[in-house]
Amino acid sequence: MKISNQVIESHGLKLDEFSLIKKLLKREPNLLELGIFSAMWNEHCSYKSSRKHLKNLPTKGKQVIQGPGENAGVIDIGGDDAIVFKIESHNHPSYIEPYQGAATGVGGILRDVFTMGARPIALLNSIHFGSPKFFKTKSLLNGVVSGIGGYGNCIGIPTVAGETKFNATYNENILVNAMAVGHVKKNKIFYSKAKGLNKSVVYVGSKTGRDGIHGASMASAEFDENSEEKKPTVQVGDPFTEKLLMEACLELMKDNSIISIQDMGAAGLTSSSVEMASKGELGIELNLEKVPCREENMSPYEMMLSESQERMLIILEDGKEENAKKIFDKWDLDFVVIGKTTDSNKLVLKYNNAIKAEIPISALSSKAPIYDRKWIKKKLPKIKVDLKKLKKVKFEDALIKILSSANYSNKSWVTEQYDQMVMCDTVKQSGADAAIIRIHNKKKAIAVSVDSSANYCKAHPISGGKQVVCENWRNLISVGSKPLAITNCLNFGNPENPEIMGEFAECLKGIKESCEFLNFPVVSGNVSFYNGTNNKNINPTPVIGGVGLISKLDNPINHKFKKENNLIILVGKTFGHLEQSAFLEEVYSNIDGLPPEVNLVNEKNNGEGILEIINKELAKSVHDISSGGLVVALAEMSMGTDFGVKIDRPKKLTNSIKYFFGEDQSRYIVEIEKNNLEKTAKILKKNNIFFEIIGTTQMKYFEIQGEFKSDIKELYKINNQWYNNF
Amino acid sequence: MEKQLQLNSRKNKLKFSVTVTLKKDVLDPQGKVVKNTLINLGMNNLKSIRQGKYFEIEIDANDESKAEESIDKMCKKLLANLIIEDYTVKKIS
Amino acid sequence: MEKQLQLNSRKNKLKFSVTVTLKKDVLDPQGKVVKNTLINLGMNNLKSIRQGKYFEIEIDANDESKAEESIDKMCKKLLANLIIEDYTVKKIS
Amino acid sequence: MNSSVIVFPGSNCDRDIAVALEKVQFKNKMVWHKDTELPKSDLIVIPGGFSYGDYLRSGAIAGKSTIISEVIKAANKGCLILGICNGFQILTETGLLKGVLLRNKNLRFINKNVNIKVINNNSKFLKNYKKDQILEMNIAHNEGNYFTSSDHLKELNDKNLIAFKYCRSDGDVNSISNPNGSIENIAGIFNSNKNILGMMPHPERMIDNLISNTDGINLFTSLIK
Ligand SMILES: Nc1ncnc2c1ncn2[C@@H]1O[C@H](COP(=O)(O)OP(=O)(O)O)[C@@H](O)[C@H]1O
Ligand SMILES: [Mg+2]
Repeated sequence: MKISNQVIESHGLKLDEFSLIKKLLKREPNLLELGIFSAMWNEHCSYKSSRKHLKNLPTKGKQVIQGPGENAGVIDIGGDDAIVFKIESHNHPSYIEPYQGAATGVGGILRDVFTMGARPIALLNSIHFGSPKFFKTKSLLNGVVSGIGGYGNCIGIPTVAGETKFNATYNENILVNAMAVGHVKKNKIFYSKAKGLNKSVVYVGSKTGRDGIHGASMASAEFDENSEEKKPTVQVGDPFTEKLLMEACLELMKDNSIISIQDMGAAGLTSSSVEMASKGELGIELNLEKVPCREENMSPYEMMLSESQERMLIILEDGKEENAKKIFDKWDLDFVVIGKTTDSNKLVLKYNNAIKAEIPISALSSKAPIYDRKWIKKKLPKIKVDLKKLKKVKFEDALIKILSSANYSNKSWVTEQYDQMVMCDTVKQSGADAAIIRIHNKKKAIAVSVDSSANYCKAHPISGGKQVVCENWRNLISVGSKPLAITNCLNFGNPENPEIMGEFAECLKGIKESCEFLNFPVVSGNVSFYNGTNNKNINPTPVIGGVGLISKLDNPINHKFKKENNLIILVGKTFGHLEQSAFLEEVYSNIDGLPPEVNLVNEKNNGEGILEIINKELAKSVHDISSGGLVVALAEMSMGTDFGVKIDRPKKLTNSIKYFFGEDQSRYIVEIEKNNLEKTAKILKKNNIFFEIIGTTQMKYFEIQGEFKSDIKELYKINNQWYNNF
Repeated sequence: MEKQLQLNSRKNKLKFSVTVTLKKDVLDPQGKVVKNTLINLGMNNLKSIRQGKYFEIEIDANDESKAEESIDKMCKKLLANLIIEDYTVKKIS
Repeated sequence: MEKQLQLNSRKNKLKFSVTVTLKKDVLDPQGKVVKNTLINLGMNNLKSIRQGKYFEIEIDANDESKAEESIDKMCKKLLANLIIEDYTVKKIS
Repeated sequence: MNSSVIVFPGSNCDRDIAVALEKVQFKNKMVWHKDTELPKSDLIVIPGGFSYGDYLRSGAIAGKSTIISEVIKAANKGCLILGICNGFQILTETGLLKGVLLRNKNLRFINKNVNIKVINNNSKFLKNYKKDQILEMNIAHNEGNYFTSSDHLKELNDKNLIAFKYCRSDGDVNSISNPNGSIENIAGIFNSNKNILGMMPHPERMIDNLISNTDGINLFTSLIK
């Protein structure tokens, strides 16, 4: 059969890419081969537009055991413990079918983590929806949250942190990013690289069905009006089977049977087998009639491109099949030897002994196209917002407007749908900043957080990229952990548009700068392009997931005020930067101007100072200041406790709106007992850190002198309104 | 008097059943587990089982075709997820 | 030959539908919420809605009444919780 | 004292409960659902989680497993049986406890700390609590909405078989403090012999101040001799 241009395009391939395929094969591909190329060469699997820029990210450090390139990154947390983690997007499927899309997103990222031998210990997510007023937003939010919970709760891994944001830019293209974190013994890490000839290639897990065929190419295409018609590409998740698969894999990993293991994620059997072979510089031969199928009469094409969930591919040592099969039988899972490794350096697919496809592995991996896409620098906005020209707003009204908005509301409506406690090692749950998870049976713990700042990135991609890494670092610092490394999920629009590619290139530049300066390397990540509809692209939304270490967990700290009459110290300099702030966006819908700049020297300095104060047990509570500025951070520390604040008038800055709502970076609020002032001040001064005492805690009232006074119960109510009216 | 009222209202009430089932090629994790359990319980002649949802809906309407339209709208808007499910509406007499 | 076999097997496969619904006096939290949601969506003529489960079961059997017995057993043993649920079996032709 | 924790495919609080039992010095064994024999046990625990994915009805399929018939035998001989969360659902499916757990009234999964009140401490399970003591415990479930026939409800009240009720932090039992719609705010019940306790809250999550509080520990110390 001759392949028509229409067939090529329907596979998401460009005509010149098809020419390259013919050159690499030295012949025309058949339809199965074309399908395999389309799966491997699409953006989602090949990173063809992003690779050039990703290369520049810092990925090394003493703490890094495994950087990007494996199923997940691995970092050293001392002793024989290591942490495995990664974040991944499931944006497009979640828009089409929010419950299943989000659920299978969680399932996929979990497999990436337990594939490496780690027991998952925490889940996080970053979810972005359209405007709260947009007619689809509520049902999408509802579906996504119950899908995330449905999967994580069932499999029994606590969902401990995340972010939920709203912005009209996501009206037609929501973001659902899920992150998983696992714990592994350093000498028990498993990799995907195949080794040895004639080794059994084993298929385990669920049966293959017709679901998700071409899912990976969908994730690499823009939406249009017909997207909701793209039915079969959405998979149904089966968290129960995943739980069995996880337990079975972890059980098999206890002995030395496994040479290499790889989950079947996007592009299923195709990408998993090619990846194992390419890393091992081997060939692989599969006998497709052996693949366990859910439906009758499935074709090789369907088997190779199916994205059925909850499946894995394993390469076993000789003679280990029987024992391995016993384990999978115990868990009622399929276990079938479907092929072997070869020295041909080819992917060979047979069906009842007839060869159906034969492709050099390199054509699918190292020789896949890489693009140096055109990109242009962002034209930076010159506008400075002049408060005097805006309609005057009362301090109180502005604060209430922000606290009652969808973006700044208390998120317990979301987090109460997640089991945060299962496994009984959750020391600090969602609430603010990072969550803390204890390493089971040990004195140490990790802190985890995910963050993004799309508005900042839109206005100034370099600065925004820098800032989001710093915000994540600050969240980890605020709970007393030493930040170790990050994973990142880069959600952008269409990379074929030079402006979008520019946003991507510059955001990455910013991320790189911060990571390098803070010794906060990138160990894993994911890129999601083509987020947009009908040529409208989303704001650039890099999401950063960070992990920090608390080596001795005696007195975990959080952001809630603890006692009345304690001192409140503001650490870091306040200039009153209002452009791109929550204040201007929520009160005036104004998104002009540049975001606040980050000074990396101060960032590092302030963070390390805060960490020292926490480690010396001087701080009673700590919170970083992010969007919403000082006053929102103070409110977050008060709401839900019995303790409010009494804040003095600012001494220097005359404009209280700027002082209290400005979003200058690298700042923290610290609550200390009065008799610890001297010791605290000494540490801050020694480190050259700017700080000011801005007031004290008090019972019951939240009070900014001369501006505002309210019962904190009232604030709490306001802060819970949006979701209560859901 | 009361009887009269009841009669009237009965006249205007129409009852429908709606079944919502997963599309043919969509995975049915529940059905899979239920099938295995039934076989373990000794039901060896079981060939296949698929699970779905069932609704019994009463609406006030004089006009049957209008009523059916209403039901159809409910299915599309809420009861079924057309990406992965099909639905059937039947009038219950 | 193959055709013949298929024919045979078709002959022996019987298909039933089972609906399982909550008993009248059992609270139906799901039905209640679905009802409110539908009313909020503008379905003002909605009188009542009850939600249940639906199964489509194929079994190998020559004898219809025996088959029905099998199905009945499945319902009693697993598919329905008779404390709170009722079930109905129908043959699908 | 010996305890056994039954592990079903999909159980996920099995490790958590084992930690709690071992903390008070139970000699604990994990028992796989396909096992045909129970080890000698003074206490059998059916843990929380999503046995069989909670497919069909939560607890229904676990209620038909091989090991469950052994649990029923042991229960009838007077062995102590504790079912937590999914374990409670399984016990109702087997008929060892009467009633059912329907979906939460808001149709959402709920995970949060709630207050419960000890209604009857006069049992082997709760003797280390005081009557009317108010505890703070974590709940995490989709189907915790307890419902039973009016006859059985009367029996529960008449024979004092209600173990816990959801309440406010000051002890008031009212509809606002009812997280899931349970009839009479019931959070846990005994069978008529009081050798079986089923409860939705997770006492095994409340044994460590670093994680939460220690309001659950007395349940386990009550059981160990
Ligand atoms: N989708 C979600 N999943 C889990 N936790 C969430 C989610 N959305 C928000 N949270 C939690 O709610 C809290 C507030 O979120 P956010 O305002 O983004 O915090 P911060 O500014 O401190 O990073 C955090 O603890 C966060 O972990
Ligand atoms: Mg924060």
